[in-house]
Amino acid sequence: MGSNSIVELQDVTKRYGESVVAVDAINLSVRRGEFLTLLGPSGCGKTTTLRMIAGLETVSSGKILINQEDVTYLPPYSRNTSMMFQDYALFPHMSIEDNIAFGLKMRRVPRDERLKKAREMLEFIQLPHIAGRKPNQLSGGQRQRVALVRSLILQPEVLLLDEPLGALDAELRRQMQVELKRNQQQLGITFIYVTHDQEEALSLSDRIVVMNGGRVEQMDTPKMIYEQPRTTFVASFIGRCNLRKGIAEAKEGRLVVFLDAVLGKFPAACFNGVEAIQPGQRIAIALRPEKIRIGREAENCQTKAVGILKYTGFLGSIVRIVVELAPGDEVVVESQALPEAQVGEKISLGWNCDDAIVLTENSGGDK
Amino acid sequence: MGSNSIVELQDVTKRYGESVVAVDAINLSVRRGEFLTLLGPSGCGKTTTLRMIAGLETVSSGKILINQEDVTYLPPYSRNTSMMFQDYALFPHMSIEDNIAFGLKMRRVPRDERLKKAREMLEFIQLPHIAGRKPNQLSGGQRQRVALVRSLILQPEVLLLDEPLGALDAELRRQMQVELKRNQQQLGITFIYVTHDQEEALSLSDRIVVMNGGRVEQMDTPKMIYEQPRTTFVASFIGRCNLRKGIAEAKEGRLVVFLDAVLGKFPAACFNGVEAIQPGQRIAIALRPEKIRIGREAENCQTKAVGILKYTGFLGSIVRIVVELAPGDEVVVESQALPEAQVGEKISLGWNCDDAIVLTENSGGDK
Amino acid sequence: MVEGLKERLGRIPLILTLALTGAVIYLPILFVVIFSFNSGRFQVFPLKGFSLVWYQKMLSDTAFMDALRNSVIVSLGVGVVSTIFGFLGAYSLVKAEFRFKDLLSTLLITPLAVPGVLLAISLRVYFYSLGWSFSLLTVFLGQLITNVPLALMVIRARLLQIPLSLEEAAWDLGAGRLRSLAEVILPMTIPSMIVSMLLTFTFSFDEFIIAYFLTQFELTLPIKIWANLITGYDPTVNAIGTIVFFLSLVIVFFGQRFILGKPYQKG
Amino acid sequence: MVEGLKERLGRIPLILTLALTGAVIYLPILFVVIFSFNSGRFQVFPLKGFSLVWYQKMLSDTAFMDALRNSVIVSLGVGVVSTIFGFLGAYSLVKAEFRFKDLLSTLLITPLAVPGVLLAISLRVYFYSLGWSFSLLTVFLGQLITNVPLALMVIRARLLQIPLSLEEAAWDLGAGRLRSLAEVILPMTIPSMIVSMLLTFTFSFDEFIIAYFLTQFELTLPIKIWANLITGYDPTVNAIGTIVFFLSLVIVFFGQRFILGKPYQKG
Repeated sequence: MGSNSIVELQDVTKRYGESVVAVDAINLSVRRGEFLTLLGPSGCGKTTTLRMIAGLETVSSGKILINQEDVTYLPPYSRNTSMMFQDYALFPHMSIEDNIAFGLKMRRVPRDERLKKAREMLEFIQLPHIAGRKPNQLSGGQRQRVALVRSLILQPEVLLLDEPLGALDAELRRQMQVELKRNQQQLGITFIYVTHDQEEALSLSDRIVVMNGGRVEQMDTPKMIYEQPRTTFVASFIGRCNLRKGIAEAKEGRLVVFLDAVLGKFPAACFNGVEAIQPGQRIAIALRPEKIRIGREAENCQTKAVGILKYTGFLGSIVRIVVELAPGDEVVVESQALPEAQVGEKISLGWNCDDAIVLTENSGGDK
Repeated sequence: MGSNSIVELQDVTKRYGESVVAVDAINLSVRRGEFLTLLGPSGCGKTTTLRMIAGLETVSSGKILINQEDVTYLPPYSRNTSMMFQDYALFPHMSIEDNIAFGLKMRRVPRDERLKKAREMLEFIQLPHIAGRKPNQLSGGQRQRVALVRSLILQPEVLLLDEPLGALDAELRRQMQVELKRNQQQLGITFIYVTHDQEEALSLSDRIVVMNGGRVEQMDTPKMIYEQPRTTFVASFIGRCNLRKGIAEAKEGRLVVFLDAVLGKFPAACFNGVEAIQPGQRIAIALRPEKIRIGREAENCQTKAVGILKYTGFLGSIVRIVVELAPGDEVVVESQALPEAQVGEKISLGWNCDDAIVLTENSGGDK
Repeated sequence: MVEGLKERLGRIPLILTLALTGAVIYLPILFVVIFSFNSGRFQVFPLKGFSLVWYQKMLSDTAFMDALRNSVIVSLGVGVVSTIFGFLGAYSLVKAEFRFKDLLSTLLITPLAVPGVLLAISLRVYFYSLGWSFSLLTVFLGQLITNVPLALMVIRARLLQIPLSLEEAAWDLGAGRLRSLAEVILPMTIPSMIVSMLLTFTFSFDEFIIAYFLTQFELTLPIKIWANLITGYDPTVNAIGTIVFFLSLVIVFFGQRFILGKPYQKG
Repeated sequence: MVEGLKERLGRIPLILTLALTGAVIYLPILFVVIFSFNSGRFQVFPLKGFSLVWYQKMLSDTAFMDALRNSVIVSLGVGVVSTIFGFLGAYSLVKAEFRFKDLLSTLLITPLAVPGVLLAISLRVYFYSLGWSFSLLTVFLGQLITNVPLALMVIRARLLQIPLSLEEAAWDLGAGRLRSLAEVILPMTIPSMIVSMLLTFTFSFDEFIIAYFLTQFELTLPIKIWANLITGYDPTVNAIGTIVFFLSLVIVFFGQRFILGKPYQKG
């Protein structure tokens, strides 16, 4: 692993008691200055991993390096990382400036100096007027910003963020996402970010680590994770997805001929290390709802199918359409416009072979 | 108001104490068999309105009619409405079948008969095996289904639903939305549905009542609400929206020439009873992010502008783009593809005059 | 919980603190237990030898057995009646809205803070003025005064936890006000009513000063013990003490889950 | 809350229930208050006339004033020391993980369920064996036994409410274990420590049986009242009772917000 990695996890495992394995021998190498997101459903081990890096959770086996130095057994107050907690963990009995200056107080910085620094931080987040307030007098967004600068005041090399936007409502969340990303780029600090929100992960991250059942499923850029998922779990966790299970019939280079129980044979594309598939093997393919064309637009597609229009849902900027291919076998399509057909009528579908992505089956896919 | 309306509210007002007006003289007429949604931010009075229809909240002034009959002063147990609560309100000490049969028990239906009916209901929601369980042994989705059939067992004419999917996670929520809509159509019952989730309201409702500050802002079909909002509040609450404030310069039929402080003059369209605008009046216009074209696509648009690309966020099926027109003046665009320009470079924007919607300013717009 | 930190820093001083607190509390009780099995007549070291003689003596003393029976009768009565009144009062306090509600809830709790001696005296005078004679009935009525507020507090805490929507759902499904109370609220309050009974039973069983002032011939157990000690030290008391102590332990063991709520859960 | 329903159905019977409960509890206390202002020597109706003579008598009786001073000294001591031990014990119980933790927490609470008479006797014998003489010090030590568990329960309830993340945040920002205890946990626990002091002060101030057995010449107020009554009825006691009752009312009024938690809030 390269010397430009700031945090390294080597075969890190966390067990609770005899039988529960929360994190299962994972390896990670975080690059200096990047925005890395640990993404997965609750219980996948992402928060445990973050807390082990912070020192708030012991490591059962394996090693954690920060700046090439082994910190596996260092307590949290001796590590040069800072953590932002989901509930912000602002001290309710202290004023905002005392909260922000807390880290400096622990380093025995004199009172005047640390309060001056805290005020600078409040200027940075454009909230100089709240210095004397208590945390319960702030709005959700203000708390979030205060927690951020409280973590930043010690100038950590790595900031660990545990679902820092989880407590905010949708609109504020979008605003804070943009702000967080901007701050990270301005300050050049490495962010390790935990979330279960795939949209958040896609829009913020330089790289995403998709976790499931204590293991890493895929680690890549957002675009690759979305467009070339490797497993059924990744495909269905990131964005909506139509998954079809069937058999690989034949293989021509990067293309596999897929045998679908309902649709018959059609070609599908392999990406990302799943090229080793052999004819006869049971595989799955993923079709993104927005990649499927309907009605007249379907005519030019490489693969075509016909079904019955079951449901049309207007969502404002897009229309969600459910098409039944066979009884109980439905495909979800997202389109810019309402379909020409009425509910109950026949409708044609189509897609191109690069939009039918071959996946390996895995345990996580049954979620 | 028509005789095909099943629920009617006439100048219904709810005051708490002297000064708090939760619901301010609203009039509503709910059609038999329709799926009507009360949509608005928390505190807009939507839940209070629902609870007044259920009889769980007294009416300060005005009248509520159900089937042309005045029920304003009837207690909840004497009204032919049923309510689904946000927390489901399943009785924790009773088995699932006893929960479902509770309404029949109150009507003194013999035990055998009512349990038979409860089992039929469990068949209907395809959960016959959970009859003997307790509510805390069920998953969120199962609880939701049980609460639904418990409300339906008395065959109410109107089902009142108070954010019934609020406690579920995103994926399950989408499934249950489709299921709820299907059940409503099969059973032909009138649904009055309360939510603060605009996507949910758009995809489920026949008509939406957008509420703000205890008043009705707009009442229309989802498509009209989204495409032809009447007020700044509706435009920004339903979907994302770029709002621009300026002055009406001139008027030609349905089109208004809008004077924007940054962009100069351009034409915008009036819909939905806002045509009474006079030249010189201060107005606002709404631009939907997905209606704005960028780069080469902008060339054919009726209105064009140039800005600097500030941020590109990949969200999977769409790309969110922020363009700065002037310092601190940003426009959000949603596109299918990544822009050709890099962050920091110039980029052109464009839209058609029917996509620039004239709004009236209102108090809610400052939110 | 940070396991790593704890292992390295925290555990030993914490346990020592607990052990010290425990020792301060339990040394005297241990004393009683030891001497209840000591064959000697006097409560001094060294011990004479193991013996069950005080237990035998206790069982054969009919006055002790009468006192025990009296105590159980009064305590059962206090437990049941306090809990009924406590439920009614708590339900009214939680559900009804009216002026001076805060003041009333203060007044209902205050008797817990009034010195027992004062209560006992005022009750004695009160019953005397009414022309009643002092008996188990007067003890029972006197103890109600401190135990009803206790029951009310315990049951009120539970009622506050029951979501309003449950009662509303019952109304919505056609249950009238009394019916929904019986079908929904009452069954859900039962655990706290059991706690209330355990607590008030124990408090009544242990109570000394009110019983002392309000009974004449029908002694309760604490009064009987006291009477025996006044007339000269009697090691039988150690045997009774040991038994009552272990009974208390059992009651607390079953009751604490309800009283303290859930202990801290990992994660 | 369904206001409509209430208005039509509920309010009156609920208030009647509360009024009845209140009356049962307060009639005897009212009696004491009335007679404290009665000029007559005997506690019988009809009243003789309004007078403050018993209050004057109380203030001029130095023995009463000595007892009051003794009570305040012991109660202050018990309040402060119980709260300190209670905090240490509660923190250890909440933060440390070890075997038999459940059993230990049961043992720490049990003394509350042991009859006071038994505790008093065992303590008397215990101190006697140690060769100590009986004084305010022994009363103080004896009362600690029931008040430390009480303080522990109150403070433990508060500690359980403090999110773990606060302490973790302090560690993360460079505070060691003791430092984060002092900077974060302790200040947040102060309200519950005040409640604990109020409660244990009151309990100690009101306590009779332990004080009775563990002191010889330095009487506390309840013992002094009792002694005066034993020798013949003395209406001065009514005056003291009235004052103590209203003091209790004030303490409960300020303490109840903390003890009961928030009352039910509309919405």
